[in-house]
Amino acid sequence: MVEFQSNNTEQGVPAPSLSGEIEAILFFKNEPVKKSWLEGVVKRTPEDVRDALGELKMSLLGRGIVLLELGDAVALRTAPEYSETLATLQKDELSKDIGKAGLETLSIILYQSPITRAEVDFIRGVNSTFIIRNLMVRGLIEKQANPKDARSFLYQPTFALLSFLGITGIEDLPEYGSVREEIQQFKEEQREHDE
Amino acid sequence: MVEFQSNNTEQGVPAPSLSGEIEAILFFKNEPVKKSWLEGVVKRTPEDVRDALGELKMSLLGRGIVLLELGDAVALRTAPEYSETLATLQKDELSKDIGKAGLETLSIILYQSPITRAEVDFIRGVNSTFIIRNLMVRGLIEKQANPKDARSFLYQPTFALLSFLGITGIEDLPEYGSVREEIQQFKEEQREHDE
Amino acid sequence: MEVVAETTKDFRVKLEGFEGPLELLLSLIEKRKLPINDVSLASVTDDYIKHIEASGHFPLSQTSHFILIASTLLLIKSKSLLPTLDLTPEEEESIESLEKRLKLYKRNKELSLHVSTMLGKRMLFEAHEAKRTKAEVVFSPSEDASIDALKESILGVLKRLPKAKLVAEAVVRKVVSIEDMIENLTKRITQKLSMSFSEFSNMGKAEKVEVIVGFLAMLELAKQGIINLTQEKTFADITMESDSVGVPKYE
Repeated sequence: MVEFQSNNTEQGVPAPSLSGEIEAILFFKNEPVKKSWLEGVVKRTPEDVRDALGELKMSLLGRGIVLLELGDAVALRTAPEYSETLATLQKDELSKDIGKAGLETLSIILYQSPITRAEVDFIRGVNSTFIIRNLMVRGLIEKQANPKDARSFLYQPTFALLSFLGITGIEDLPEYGSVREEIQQFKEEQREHDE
Repeated sequence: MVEFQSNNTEQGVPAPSLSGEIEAILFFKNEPVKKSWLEGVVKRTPEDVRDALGELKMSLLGRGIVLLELGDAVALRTAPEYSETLATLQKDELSKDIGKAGLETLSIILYQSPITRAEVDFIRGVNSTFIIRNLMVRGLIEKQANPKDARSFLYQPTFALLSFLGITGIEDLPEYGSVREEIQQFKEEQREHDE
Repeated sequence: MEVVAETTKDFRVKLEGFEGPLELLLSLIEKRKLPINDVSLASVTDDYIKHIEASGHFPLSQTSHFILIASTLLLIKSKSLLPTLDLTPEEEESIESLEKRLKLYKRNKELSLHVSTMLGKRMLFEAHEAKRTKAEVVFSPSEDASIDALKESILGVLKRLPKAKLVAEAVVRKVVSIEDMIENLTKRITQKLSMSFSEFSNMGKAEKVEVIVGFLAMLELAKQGIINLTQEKTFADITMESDSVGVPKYE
């Protein structure tokens, strides 16, 4: 190990870095991982890991791979610039047809996640049980426990959905910021009503 | 879409490069590929590809992944500096419990074997890609070609798992017959519902 | 009854793709190039009811959603025809809420256009699964994967399999209560109409009376639409009601 490091130095290779270590782990794992899990593996503070992820994101600029962030998790993917080349290499045809109801439901979950099924039903005006199940089976959305209500779940987009849309974070959705604000306002008005 | 692209430009995303394209391809393939094959995919001369590979190698200096050249083949690998972290990581992962989702997926594959991933997803109501991958890495399940569909695989328990469970065949599983029947019924109901 | 005959068949086809009531309502308003407010909602009420009426069989699980919104539309329309009609605070609220929901729905529809244009255009790909030879796989069983635990797990899976029928049953009960609401509304309007007859019998108001009578006929129509979806018991109500609607003594 010592010999190896000195070798590296002779070639002018920089010393191991936390961002490099995280990149290696993400490449090795080949699936989204939680930041809290990463902290445990590299034995560093949340701040250190957050900074290193920021560094990694910068170092990937202009490269063939990108860092995706979604909630508490991160993953590596190919950069959007090369989607055309890679699409030709992809053997199994990806089904892009999700239907009108699927699109409607996906949009709600993308812009308003985390969101309960009751809230999705309210906005769509119809029962969404089956469409939500189908979207989960296709890996486009996932559910997590609702901290406020043990009987219901919260739904959110997956990394697969972000990859499908070609964005590295949910904030990259068009009009995301303004929509969140609008929704917040709507919810507050609604709450006043209910009281 | 136009708005979205202009957003990206504002963020200063660099133009696509050949070395970036090759990095994306190597990341995607995740196995050694021949340089001659690469030339065909990117539609460039051997010289261009050689130069781009040199550029890629340089750009990876100090990062978590490296470009490995093996004769006529190239591949991306994790940087040697981090091999210790990754070895520990792998050992820990393999000794960890498979958890609730793992048990659920494994039980479906045991009782319904041989089964496609799509069917597992359908029965669970969620996508099982990563869990199935994990079960394979641990040697609990294995995949084989699907005679009915060349693009998909059939999953089944390994012999090692059956002997670990102390049974000689899946028919020895408790309540084997009734479980299979119930799932069959569900599949038929769903089919009707979809029509 | 001619109104029923002229309804489009397109609607039925679209419904099979689970088009919801808000979608229908929005398309009716947009077809007339109107903004979303109580006036436009009142003006498309007839169209909306006709659509429901015409589509005799759409998925039962979606029926109540269509009818709940129909009932709110009927309230809006009643109020627009008879401004003196008193609405309960709950009714006022459901009207206001429908307007807001429709605006929110419209907004989401705009957003879904972004999503639709982006889907699959510039995809990010994940790495392929690393290939492993059988020799490289080290059998690593899990302590928690005992045969009993696996049995419990599969039984849990079976228990959680969705049952389509349960959803449908819960819906029918709601529908019945909306029928009560329509009945109640009809009664209130008829009463109001006789009370304020002097107001309507003024010059130039005769047309309005006709509109209201037409509206009452439509309530009837709505009821029949609903009844097609529920049970026989309600058929009896219809016959009774049609007698009272045939009281256009103000003509």
